[in-house]
Amino acid sequence: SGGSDNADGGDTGGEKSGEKSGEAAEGEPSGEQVLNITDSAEIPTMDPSLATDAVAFQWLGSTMDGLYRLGEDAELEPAIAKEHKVSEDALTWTFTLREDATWTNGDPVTAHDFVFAWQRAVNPETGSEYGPYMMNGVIKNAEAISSGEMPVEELGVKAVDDYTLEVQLEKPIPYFLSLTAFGTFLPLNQEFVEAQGDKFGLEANTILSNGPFKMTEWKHEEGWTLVKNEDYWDAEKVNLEKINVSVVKETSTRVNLYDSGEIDAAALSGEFVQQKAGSDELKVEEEPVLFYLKMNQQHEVLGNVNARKAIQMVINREDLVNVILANGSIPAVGDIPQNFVKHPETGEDFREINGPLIETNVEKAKELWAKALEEIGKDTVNLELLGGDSEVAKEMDAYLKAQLEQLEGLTVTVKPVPFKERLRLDTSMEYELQNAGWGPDYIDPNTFLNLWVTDGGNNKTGYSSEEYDALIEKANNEYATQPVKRFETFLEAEKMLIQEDAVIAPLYQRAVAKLWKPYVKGVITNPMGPDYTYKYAYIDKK
Amino acid sequence: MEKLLQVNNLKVSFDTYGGEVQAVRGVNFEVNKGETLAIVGESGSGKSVTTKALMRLIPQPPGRIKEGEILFEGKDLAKYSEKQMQKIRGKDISMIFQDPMTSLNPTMKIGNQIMEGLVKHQKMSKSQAKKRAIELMELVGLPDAANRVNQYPHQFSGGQRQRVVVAIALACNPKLLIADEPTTALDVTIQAQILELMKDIQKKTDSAIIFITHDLGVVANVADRVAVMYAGKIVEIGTVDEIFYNPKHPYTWGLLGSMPSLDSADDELYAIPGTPPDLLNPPKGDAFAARNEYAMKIDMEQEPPMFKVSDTHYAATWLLHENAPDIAPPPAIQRRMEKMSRDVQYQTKGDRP
Amino acid sequence: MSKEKLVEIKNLKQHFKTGRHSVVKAVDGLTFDIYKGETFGLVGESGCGKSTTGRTIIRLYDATDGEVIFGGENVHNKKNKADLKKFNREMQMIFQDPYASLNPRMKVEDIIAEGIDIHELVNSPQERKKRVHELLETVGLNKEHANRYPHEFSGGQRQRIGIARALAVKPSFIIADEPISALDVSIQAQVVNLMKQLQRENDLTYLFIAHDLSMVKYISDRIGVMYFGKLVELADADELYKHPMHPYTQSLLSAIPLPDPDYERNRVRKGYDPNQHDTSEEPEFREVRPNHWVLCTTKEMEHYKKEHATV
Amino acid sequence: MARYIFQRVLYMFLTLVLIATFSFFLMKMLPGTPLTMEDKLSETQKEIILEKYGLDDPVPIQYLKYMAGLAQGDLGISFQFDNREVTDIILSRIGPSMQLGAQALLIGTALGMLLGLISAIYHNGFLDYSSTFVAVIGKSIPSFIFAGLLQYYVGLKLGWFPVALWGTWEHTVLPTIALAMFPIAIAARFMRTEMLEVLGSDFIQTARAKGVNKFGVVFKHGVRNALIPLVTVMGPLAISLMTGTLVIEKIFAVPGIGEQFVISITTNDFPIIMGTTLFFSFFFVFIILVIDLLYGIIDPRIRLAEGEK
Amino acid sequence: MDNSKPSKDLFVPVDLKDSESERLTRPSLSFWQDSFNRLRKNFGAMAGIVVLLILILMAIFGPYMNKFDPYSQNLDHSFIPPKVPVLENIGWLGLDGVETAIIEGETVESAMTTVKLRMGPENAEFVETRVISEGGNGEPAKIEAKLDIYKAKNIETSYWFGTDSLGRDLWTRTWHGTRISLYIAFLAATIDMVIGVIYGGVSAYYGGRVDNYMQRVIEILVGIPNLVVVILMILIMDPGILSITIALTITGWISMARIIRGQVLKLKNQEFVLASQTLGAPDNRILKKHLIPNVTGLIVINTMFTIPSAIFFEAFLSFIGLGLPTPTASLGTLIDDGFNSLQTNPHVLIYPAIIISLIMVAFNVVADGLRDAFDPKMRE
Ligand SMILES: Nc1ncnc2c1ncn2[C@@H]1O[C@H](COP(=O)(O)OP(=O)(O)OP(=O)(O)O)[C@@H](O)[C@H]1O
Ligand SMILES: Nc1ncnc2c1ncn2[C@@H]1O[C@H](COP(=O)(O)OP(=O)(O)OP(=O)(O)O)[C@@H](O)[C@H]1O
Ligand SMILES: [Mg+2]
Ligand SMILES: [Mg+2]
Repeated sequence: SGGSDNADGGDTGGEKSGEKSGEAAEGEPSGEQVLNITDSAEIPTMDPSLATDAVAFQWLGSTMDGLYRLGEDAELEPAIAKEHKVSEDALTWTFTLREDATWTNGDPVTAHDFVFAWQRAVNPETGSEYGPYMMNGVIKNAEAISSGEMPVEELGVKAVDDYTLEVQLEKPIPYFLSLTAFGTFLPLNQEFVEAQGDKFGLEANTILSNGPFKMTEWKHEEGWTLVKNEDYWDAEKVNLEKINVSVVKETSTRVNLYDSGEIDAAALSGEFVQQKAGSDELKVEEEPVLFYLKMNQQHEVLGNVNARKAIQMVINREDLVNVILANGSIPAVGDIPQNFVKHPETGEDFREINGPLIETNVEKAKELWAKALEEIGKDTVNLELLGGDSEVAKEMDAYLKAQLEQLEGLTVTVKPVPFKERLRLDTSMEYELQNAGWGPDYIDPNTFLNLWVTDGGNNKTGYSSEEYDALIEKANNEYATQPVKRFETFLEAEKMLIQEDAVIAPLYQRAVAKLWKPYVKGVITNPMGPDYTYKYAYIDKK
Repeated sequence: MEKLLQVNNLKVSFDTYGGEVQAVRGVNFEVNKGETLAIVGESGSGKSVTTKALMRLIPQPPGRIKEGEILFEGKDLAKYSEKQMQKIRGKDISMIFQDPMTSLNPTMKIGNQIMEGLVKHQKMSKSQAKKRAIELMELVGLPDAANRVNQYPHQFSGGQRQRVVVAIALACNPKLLIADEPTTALDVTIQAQILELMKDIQKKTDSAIIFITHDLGVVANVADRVAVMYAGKIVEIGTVDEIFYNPKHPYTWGLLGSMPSLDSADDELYAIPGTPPDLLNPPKGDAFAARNEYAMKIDMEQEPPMFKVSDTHYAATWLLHENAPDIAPPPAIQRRMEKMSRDVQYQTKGDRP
Repeated sequence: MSKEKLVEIKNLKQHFKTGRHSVVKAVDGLTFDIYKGETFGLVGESGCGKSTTGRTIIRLYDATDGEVIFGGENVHNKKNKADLKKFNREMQMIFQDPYASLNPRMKVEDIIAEGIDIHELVNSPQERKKRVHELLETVGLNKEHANRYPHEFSGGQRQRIGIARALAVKPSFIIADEPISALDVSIQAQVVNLMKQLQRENDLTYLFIAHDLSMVKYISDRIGVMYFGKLVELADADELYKHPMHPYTQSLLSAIPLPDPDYERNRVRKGYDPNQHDTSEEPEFREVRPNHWVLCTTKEMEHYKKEHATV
Repeated sequence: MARYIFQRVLYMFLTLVLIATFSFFLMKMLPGTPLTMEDKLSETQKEIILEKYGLDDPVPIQYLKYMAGLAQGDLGISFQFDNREVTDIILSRIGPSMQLGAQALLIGTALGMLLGLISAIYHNGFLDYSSTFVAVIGKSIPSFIFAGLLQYYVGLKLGWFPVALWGTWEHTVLPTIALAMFPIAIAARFMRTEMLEVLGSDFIQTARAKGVNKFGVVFKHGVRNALIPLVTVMGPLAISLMTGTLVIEKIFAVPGIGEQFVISITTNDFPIIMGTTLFFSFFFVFIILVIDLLYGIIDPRIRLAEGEK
Repeated sequence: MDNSKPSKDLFVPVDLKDSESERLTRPSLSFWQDSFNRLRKNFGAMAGIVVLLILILMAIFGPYMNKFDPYSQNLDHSFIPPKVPVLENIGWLGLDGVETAIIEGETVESAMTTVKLRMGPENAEFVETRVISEGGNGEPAKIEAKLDIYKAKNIETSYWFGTDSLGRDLWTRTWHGTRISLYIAFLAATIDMVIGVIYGGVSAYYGGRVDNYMQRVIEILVGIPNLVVVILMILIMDPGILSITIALTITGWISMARIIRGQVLKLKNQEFVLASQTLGAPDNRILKKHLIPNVTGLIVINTMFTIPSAIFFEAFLSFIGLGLPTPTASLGTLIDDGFNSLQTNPHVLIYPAIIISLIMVAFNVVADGLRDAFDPKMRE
């Protein structure tokens, strides 16, 4: 999920399972095909253009099909698109759509639905935040349209006929296909959407589905019910008859519900992982979501690279993941999570190749810090750390404070702020230190590394390096069609970012520990977009 | 005369933080059918406690009846269970309290409050009881009774409320009516009305009344016999004329002497000095001794027994002992005694000069 | 008795606003004089405005209308502090409730010395103490009591403390608002005797408010009878008892029980019906017999005169 | 009477207007906008979004518009739930909170009164001490601790009632109990002191002198009079239950308004914060009014005193 | 009747001194002494006072009673159960530093593996196990496992209340938190008291129009649910002890003001105040000598009730995430921390919960006791 700054615990990011479809092969659907699960928050909206958070994308993903969808092992599998062709210059993508897909109101799903949806997403009047964010610089003219300088019709997307969709890109985008599986790129039935007006996507009856499930009941804040969409083009592969979702926010409540058999899955916090250790129902799934300390370089001390390096080095990440998180999260030692992208040829993991870019060394950290203070000419420093608001945030903040304060002369004040307020402080760079996170919007190193280019929308550290900018630029333009070179450039960029310039202090790569009833099978976990794919899930209650 | 109630050696105590308060310390008296016995005495002398004990309404704890018999028509109420007492209360003995403002339930209709006893004791139906309630209200002189049964206490004036209280007490034609300062909270004119009302009704129903007050004027008005209480004991008891015109106990002298009479001369009132004793540890000897200007050595050491003055008149003071020196009562009392002998001589009635 | 007027009350009115539109006319046009050295008794049923009259005279309330002239000066015009202070020393009050009238948190010494402190009548703490001890003795208490708190005293003793407090500033006029009605019978005489004795010794003037008519008669030189905020009759004490004219007064007198069984056996109570009055004209306060004033119409006056011509 | 009610209602509205004003300007003092990703949006987009939320006007105009909307029951639209009307959100969330609050209030006061009665009747006896103890405990232990214990032991270990979630009446049992501890304590305390006072009063003596038995004395004469002061605290109690549900709602996963309120606070959803504040206030002044009227029903003295005006 | 004839020489008059009859026998007691005497006889209240004193002393000295400080972390020692020397020998207290768990498994062996995983493989040699049930017949096997963490981790010192997730000593943190909570509560109560007394006093004493307007203001303030106001105030102020305190007092003073007003209204028509007025006492004297001393009892009682509710409110705010910023410890934040591990590590929650409950109970009974002690109806 893009920009998941808040993805701090197993919470806001929805729930993840360690269930791999590998196990799916073992069983057979048997018994009542009903899945009872929880989510951690109410769905803000089911309008794909307006959706911004993980909960919304999760349930959009379950009820709708885009051009492609994420399958096992994050492989893209055809959905509404049967196949696609890419032009020589990699700028024109032509999708051939299947003809048997329909909306739940009986209308066929056509290329026009995509044109309408994408135009709607960048249309400034829609007020979409993700539309322009995902499409600007990707789809031709998106930027100009979203700033109102060009009519929406100019968007580089066109229905050649009912079942042929042609997309013009701004520049070659190697990962474009993975974008088409993202929620913002889902199709919309124009007639239906316009008929609902303001109410579109707000109630179960103001939603139109074309995916494996459809929402039949939506009790706000309490929960919702999805049932199998019998008209789905791939309906025979869908086993679950019903998914009942309840909103539960307390972990202990969730665990109690799970233990009492009322729900089939429960995400755990560290304390419960400990309690459930040894249970074969406990699954740990690592996610490509990275957490790090963001340091504002406009701050006199944090502008000093030695100071930043000291901060990188002083934190003990092992303790952090083992004791505080204790849910299978792993220490982060770079900007790219492990098991996220692989070398296009050797298939070696990005993380593996670059290895740990930082180490924990308190002595050295202290030296660097002393040096930094000397350079700046200060004895004591007070830094403000924006606190998080998740379940473990308090402990995490307390821990970071204690760790950082090992540096002589440093005092850290924790300032707890609501999530939205933190976003604002981030945007306006009115922070000194903050514990931030990032999850991929698409499967490509660019989604992480692109953040730190000069004036990047989510940079907000004040980091600006011509060299670094040049590397990213090169990877995305010059090497756009040369995967290996591109990959190597990214490797180089990460080293520069973390090792040389110490822009951020990576903390950990998140994992989610979750209890799954043994009879639930075939749930797929995704690294981006919707957290889970329930399309192939089934209940095996032999 | 037929004896209705006889109280023998009644003792009541309260257990408090400070210790045992001996509120009533051995009281003996009797009440005959149809007569009115007034009990006078200053605040805290045990008047209310005595009468509450008769009804067995002493809050328990902290209070308890320590000793004594309460023979009502020959049966000892002191030994009755709470259940048995509930049958007596309101039916054979009923009670009127001092303050008409607080002795009615503010949230219950007047009619219901009168009916309650009727339904309970006379086994009347609701409608019968209501009819009777209206009659009773008319009996005590409340106009427009049929409408007013449905009103609440606050819609009545003080005097009217006290009439309602009387009506409640009279509902079941009790044999004994105990009135604990029933007019103290009222204006003189209204007080006079209520007193008249009570006398009237007594004439009609022939019930006995124990009337508690500290107003000697009221006593003179209502009583046939008078008992004077001091510090938890009856110190003098006799007919109303005996007490008013031939008092023997110095405390009674004090009481009478401290009231100016309308025709008395302008001289100083007779005041009892000091304050009543603390019943937590009552003094040795005569409890009144410390305030008694005629006190003798023996008063400090020994409690005086009841000395008989006449068949109906007794007083507990050593002054009546044969060895006691002759003592002249205060002038105000002497005047009263003179008047008595004058009256006896002339047997005159009617207007006095 | 000298006939020097100490207090003149002229058409005194005290109306309380109790709601937006409702007004209680607690005192509604009182006119009477109090002579130096006398005791003026004020009687009437509960709520007729006796206390209000007393409190208005001593300026606890600002009068709605009318004047109170004390020693030749209008009390209610006094504005400056010094004048007020002087006035406060001249006129004092004794209250009804011996429990509510003493501050439970102050020692007796400080209660009695309050006036002394306010008016700075002594120069040293020793002198203050001495004065307090004197006052305690005057009211029949002793100096050990000075260090005690009010709740340790009986009702009669408290009332005497209240009197000592009033005496501390050596007033010439004392308003006693039902000073004995909350006391036990045996104690009442103590207080009344004390008041009489003090009057003799200090040449005091009293306004004695009560509803116990026998006591009022005993202590008062002249008596005013109040009914619903108005004075209905005013006369010398003996005269009033011998010749009550206003039907309300007659009713009141006939209702007082006396500690005399003989008398009580023969007592006839008179009722009072406010509607029995002649309504042909506004009643006025008229002198029916010398120094005997009654609220009546001319017609009624004739009638009263006739009835009480003898004696 | 009508006049009195009219006056009270007038006050009620005045209060609400002041609260609305107060909270409106308070909200304006808080940092934050409805935009999640401000800098990723173009100017045009920002404008359009701000316009949607009516944030493009100067503050005084915004205020007037808000008040005008308020008069028509329109509380604006939520920041976090795009396009959803605050009024709808509040109305859809209010049900569970109301139900829990009302149940806890009713059960709590009923039980508390019973405890208080027992205390008063067996004054200074074992039962008195025990029920006083229960009351003190109920008042002293935070409801969220109760909630956690109830959920774990009664819900999970004993399995008597559902652990959490919302739906059937069984789901309301545990949260209601957790929530009812406080009213139980308050009602028991009030009932005890008032009942003791009433039992010591003269009219109870009168009743006993009539031969009324203990039961009749307590229930026919005592309770109603002892109830009057209890009614006074019912108002604040009701509202504290309504707002107090928020922790309980979180623990038992109840879709109530309290929960929503807290979320709105942590997400800077001003329209909902405002709306909920106003709603709570409205509810509060309304309850106070109802309580005052209830007074009259219980206590005839008050009924008439006002009727005569 | 008495038959023994009293001797003749007793019948001689005695001379009673007048003063004799006015003698007061009981020792002189001021209102406060008197109240205190009554309070002393109230067992509950005295127990409450003792508990409070102990808690306050502990809040002051508790954090210094061992070598830990409330903030220092030791992740190695995370979630160590409590252990108290001496008391560790009393089994049911659970203060022996031993972690006990009952583990189920299909067979005894599988349960044993679970035990190992649960207790941590590295601690295996320190785990004592006892088979409760062998299982079979559809019944799971049950094993009771005991791990002496102190031995396993070779911890020399004892953590009396155990440690939290960051290995901070809970004894120190709990007493430190008690200190902060009490501080907030006392501060809030004091501010409430000052504002409430002044507002209520002025409103009642000046009466009339002033009173009318001041009461309207209160009426409106009362219409605002205080939770809402407190939360709004917290939102606009930076979180911290002072802002929480201020937020608590924003509406907290109202009840005090109302009570004081009622009392002063009653008092100012009391005859002793009138008496003072007739003596010419100026306003400030009446306030100082008559009104204030007579409302102090009420102020004390009301303050005693304010304190626990302030503590409670702080806990509540912490619980909904609006409390003090990390890592400050207050009872509220400690309970909030502990709540998450209620089922896994109950010791984190139990001690602060017990202490907050003790404080609440103690203040409530003491306040009740004071009310009885000050109540004039209870006198004599
Ligand atoms: N419930 C009680 N607890 C303790 N002492 C009590 C109780 N009731 C009465 N007493 C004590 O018993 C004594 C007698 O009281 P009682 O009420 O009989 O006096 P009384 O003569 O009726 O006075 P009054 O004229 O004031 O009504 C008093 O000293 C009083 O303090
Ligand atoms: N401050 C006040 N505000 C409104 N009404 C008042 C006030 N003070 C007295 N009243 C009313 O004025 C009337 C006269 O009261 P006042 O106290 O003077 O009567 P009283 O003759 O002294 O009665 P009592 O014998 O009961 O003392 C009563 O109806 C009373 O309710
Ligand atoms: Mg009595
Ligand atoms: Mg009066």
